[in-house]
Amino acid sequence: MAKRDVREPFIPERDKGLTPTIECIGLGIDFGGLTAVDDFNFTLGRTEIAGLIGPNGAGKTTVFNLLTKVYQPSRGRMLLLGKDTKGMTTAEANCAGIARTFQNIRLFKDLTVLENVLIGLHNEIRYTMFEAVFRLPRYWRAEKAARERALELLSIFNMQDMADDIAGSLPYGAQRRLEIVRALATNPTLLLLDEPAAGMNPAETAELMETIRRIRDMFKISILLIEHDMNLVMGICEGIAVLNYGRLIAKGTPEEIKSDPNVIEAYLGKKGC
Amino acid sequence: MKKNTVHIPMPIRYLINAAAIAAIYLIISALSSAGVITNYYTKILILICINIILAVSLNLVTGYLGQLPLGHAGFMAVGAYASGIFMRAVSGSMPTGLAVFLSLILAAIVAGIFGFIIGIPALRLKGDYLAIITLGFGEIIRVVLLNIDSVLGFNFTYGAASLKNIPKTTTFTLAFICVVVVCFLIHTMMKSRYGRAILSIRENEIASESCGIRTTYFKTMAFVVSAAFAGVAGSLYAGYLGILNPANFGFMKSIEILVMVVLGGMGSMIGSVVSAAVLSALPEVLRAFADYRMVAYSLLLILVMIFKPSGLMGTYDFSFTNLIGRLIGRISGKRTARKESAE
Amino acid sequence: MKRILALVLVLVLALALFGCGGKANEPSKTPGGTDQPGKPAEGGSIKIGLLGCITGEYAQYGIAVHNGAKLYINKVNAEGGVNGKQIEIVEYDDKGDGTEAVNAFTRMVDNDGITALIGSVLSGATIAVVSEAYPIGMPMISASATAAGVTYNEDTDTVFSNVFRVCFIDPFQGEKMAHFAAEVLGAKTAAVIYETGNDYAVGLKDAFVKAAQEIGISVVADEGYSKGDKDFRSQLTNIAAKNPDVIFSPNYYEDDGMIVTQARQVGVTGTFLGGDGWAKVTEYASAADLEGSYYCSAYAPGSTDAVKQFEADYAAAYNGETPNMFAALGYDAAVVLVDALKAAEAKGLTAGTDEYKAAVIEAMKNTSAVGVTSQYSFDEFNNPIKDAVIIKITDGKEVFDRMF
Amino acid sequence: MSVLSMIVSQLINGLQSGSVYALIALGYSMVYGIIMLLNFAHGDIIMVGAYIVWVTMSVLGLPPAVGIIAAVAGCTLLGVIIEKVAYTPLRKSPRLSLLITAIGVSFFLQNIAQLIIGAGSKTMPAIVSGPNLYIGSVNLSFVAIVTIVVSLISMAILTILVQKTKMGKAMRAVSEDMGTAQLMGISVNKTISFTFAIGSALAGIGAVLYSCAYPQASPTMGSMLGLKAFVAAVLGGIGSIPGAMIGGFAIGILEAFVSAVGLSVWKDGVVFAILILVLLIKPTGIMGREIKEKV
Repeated sequence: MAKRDVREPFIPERDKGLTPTIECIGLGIDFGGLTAVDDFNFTLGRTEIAGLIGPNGAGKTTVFNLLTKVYQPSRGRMLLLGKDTKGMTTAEANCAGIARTFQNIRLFKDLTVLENVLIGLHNEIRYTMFEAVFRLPRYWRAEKAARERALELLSIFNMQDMADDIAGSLPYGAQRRLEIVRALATNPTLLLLDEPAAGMNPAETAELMETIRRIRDMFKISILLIEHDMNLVMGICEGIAVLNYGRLIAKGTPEEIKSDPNVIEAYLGKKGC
Repeated sequence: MKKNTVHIPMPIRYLINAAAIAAIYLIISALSSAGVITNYYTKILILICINIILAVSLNLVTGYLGQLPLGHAGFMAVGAYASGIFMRAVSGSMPTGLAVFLSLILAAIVAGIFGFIIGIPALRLKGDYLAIITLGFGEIIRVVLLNIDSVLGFNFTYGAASLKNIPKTTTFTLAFICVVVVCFLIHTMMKSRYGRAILSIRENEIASESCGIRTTYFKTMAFVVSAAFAGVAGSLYAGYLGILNPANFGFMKSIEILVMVVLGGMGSMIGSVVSAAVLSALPEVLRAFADYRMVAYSLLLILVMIFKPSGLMGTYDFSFTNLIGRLIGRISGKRTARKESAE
Repeated sequence: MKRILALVLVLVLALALFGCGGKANEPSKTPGGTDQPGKPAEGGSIKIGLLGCITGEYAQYGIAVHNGAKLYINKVNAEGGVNGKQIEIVEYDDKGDGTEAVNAFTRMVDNDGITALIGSVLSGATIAVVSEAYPIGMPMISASATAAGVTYNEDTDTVFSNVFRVCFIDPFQGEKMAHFAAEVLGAKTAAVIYETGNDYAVGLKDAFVKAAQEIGISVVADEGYSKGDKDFRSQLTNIAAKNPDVIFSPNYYEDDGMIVTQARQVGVTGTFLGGDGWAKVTEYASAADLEGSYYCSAYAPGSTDAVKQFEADYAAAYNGETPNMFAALGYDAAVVLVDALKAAEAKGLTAGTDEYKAAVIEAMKNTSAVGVTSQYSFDEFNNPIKDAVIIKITDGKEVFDRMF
Repeated sequence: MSVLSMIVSQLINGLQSGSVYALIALGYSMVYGIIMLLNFAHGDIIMVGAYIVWVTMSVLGLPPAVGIIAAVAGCTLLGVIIEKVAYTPLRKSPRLSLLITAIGVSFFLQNIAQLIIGAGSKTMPAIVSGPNLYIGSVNLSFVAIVTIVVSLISMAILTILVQKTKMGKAMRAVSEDMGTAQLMGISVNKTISFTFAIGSALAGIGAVLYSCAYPQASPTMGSMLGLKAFVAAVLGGIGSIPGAMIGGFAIGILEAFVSAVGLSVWKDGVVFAILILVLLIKPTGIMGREIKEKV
């Protein structure tokens, strides 16, 4: 198969000149001889909302797992704010600024909503083990501040009243929103959302779009999302990357993607077949 | 219910809890000096305290961290031997109080070091493998204690002949203080970012990792703390019995501790405390039950898992002050209700 | 709220059980006991404790010891007791565990008010009890605790003056068998195979090796194994390669049976020697494999009239069972103790008092009581001075060979 | 005896105990492969099998053939009953619950046996007997030959069963993906029960062979045996049939040589050390495949 050309990286006008949040150069991974993602070249602007789309099994979630260091790439490099991320663990990647949600929700189900967010704030809370077990003043101050911060974050989605509910008992949509809040609590520079609108009705989806935009504006971060709902993708994404068979086949503005023959072929099959 | 709860501010909570603990202690010591609690019952109470520490410390790893180590008795053994050898060496040359204090610290440190050495490889594995590997380590500890003397060429643990003549320094007061301290430390740790990190690993390790929590670090930490407290229990045990034999710290002992934790409810400290107390007192009370004890334990394990996997208490943690707050809330609630109806 | 209710319920239940447990589960007492613990009985009875592992892994030893002891005490009671007083037995199980033994002993002292103790059965549990009994001067006699540390604290070089035993100590048997091998069998080379985690086996083996070297037997193979092992072929193959005259296997009979069977399979031809743990070994290996083996014991079934009488009494009391060495030693422990009680009674002391206990200890120290296996007197370590019985296995039977 | 014949003798000692380990390891491996459960009670099934041999032959005085059939049938039945009573209700529960239940079952079997039959070990008459063979100065015991041959035949039959029959295909399908297998019309319950039955039947054969070599039954005999067999299964690669065989023989031979060089006391320690090393260096064992959690 001949190597495809990928167009010049697309970045919104306002982000040009700034170090991109993410720069992937020839990223690829094999699972026991099977190539899941190959030659993945991708750039994400500092305040860009971008979409990662593609047919089922195209390797979208694998890309997320590569970005969050759940998998270590077999080849290629990934730069986060210009720095190589080689050898980082998932936790280190998070500390460096990558936060994510999961396709199959992974909340801390038996804990309360507030505790879920407090765990997200883990690295923001500063006191030593000694101060914690003997309950010294710094413990009380930090815990109080963290609690306030958590409630503030929850209020983005209007969830502050649910703070003491058990996370597993929330309705599906609320669980997805909580996952986003928890990810935001880790103070990221890049937020990865894996099918945030899955299972939501059109009204909820519209609200979610609004919130995603608001989050970007509030926190000045870049957001990359995997989504099958084309209305959402076309509605909020400034740049869209299309993945097929583990390879990037297009990246551009929604308009460009809509008219890209490769994309149409990937989604609808070859014409004339 | 929630509405009726009166929130009691923190300093008062501490005072109430401290008063409650002091009251329990004073009642027991008063009964014992009045001769109602005989020497025999005091011995049982010490044993209960030791088992509570073991159960609460295992609960840290099993209940809170969600792993299943099967070598807890091994850490107890390490602590017991460290403390026993130390006490034998310093007896007479150091004030007893200081020696006992140092022996407890030493037992915790040595057991903690073993927990670290074992935790590093064991915690890279999950579930069944972790269970098996800790079981293996527990057995290795026992075999080493048994045979180390022949390797060293001098008497260190006295192997099968038992480490004898350890000063009997464990009193009820000491054991009770240790229980209170261990429970307090575990409680406060669990209510901090460290505790939340441990819980998040139990709930979902991958999500925990993605929240920036270094899971390996926190797993090892929980494991080390758990081992150290088991070492404290071992130290108390050494000072209680005065003689140590590696056979006392076999697989069976580990399972006994596990039964206490499972029955009480994995993840509930009060559950561990209550079931450790009940299960330690029961065989003494029902001596006729002795034959059936292990059969009953094993059946309990199976039945609890099938019918009530959360154990007696689930993950519920009892708060004395919340209870008081609720009671006050109820009473005042009733009053206002009465007032309203009067009006 | 439900949970709190459950919690309270459990606590109440536990306390209730704990509280009434003392009454609901009183130990078996022979004639009607007194209800006031700690106080000596008025004229009626003398309370003694009987402690041992009657359940658990080593139950067969404990049950035999207890049966033997009870046989004699019941006999004494039937004949009118000591000084007209019945002996009341307070019997507890320690499962062979030191913790349980200490708890049971403390309960005997505090709640039941015993005057003397027969027990415990295993060395480890007995040593744990000694550490409680020595400070309060409780007379104690064990039927089967063979470890040297039971009566002697090697750290402080003191003898526990209140503790006696009627069995051999471990080193004694090892020495005896080494001398037997040299003097009777004319052995020049020997091998040993023993359970390393067992203080009994290690004690016998150490003494055997030491004595063997002193008298000129060369020990050509020294093989250990762990508790629970069933496969000894590798060690025995090593022994077979050295072809020793005798093989000393100082373990418990189950392992010894397996060792002898496998030894013959891998081609070991020497004579097997063992300690008193060998009793009943004939049930665990074939007659052909065991033929010509020797072991030492404290008890020779059917050897004297006294033994025959004991066997008949025992069979009558316990459904026709044949007593073993442990039953005989249990009986003897009771004999020595009751003899000492008689001496204390003769002084007109009150059972349960410290003077009474001291008198019992004094009487045991100078005893000359005649038990079923031997007449007793104690050396400076409170160990019995008596000869060993050598048992030879012929045609699958354990036969009295000689006193040695 | 020369060094060479000594080594050969020890090798045969190792092969003999190794073949019993291998048979038991197969049971662990199959059950683990299908429901990801470390069946702690597997070792204790062997204990029950040994007691069945003891009851039929020593107590009832029946011929060895009856003892063998009764032991294999009894173990098979017991395995299926354990699965139905203790494990089936927990199939949807967390792994930790299942594991604790398995420990409970193991302890229940041990303690109930101790309660009914007593803690002391029971001896049984020889099941097979024959003359020792000599090859040069190497002594081959009849029992050793029988043990090795019977276990090899059992493993060959098992391989055919899993590779060639419909039920074997179903087993492999269920272990691959339980949900999909169910959608394909495979009865998952039946297949799991069948796996337990086969595994337990192998344990029954193992029990008979064990009783031939070591004619004693005791309540706790199964626990160490089971653990070592599990180590063998992990060493060979859990879920793999040839792996379990290789692992079993490897552990047996290793133990024989550790004992032969005078380290018999550390034998168990060495076995567990091997386990730890394998798990850390190559957690999939010699023949196993990697299974990754889907994120």
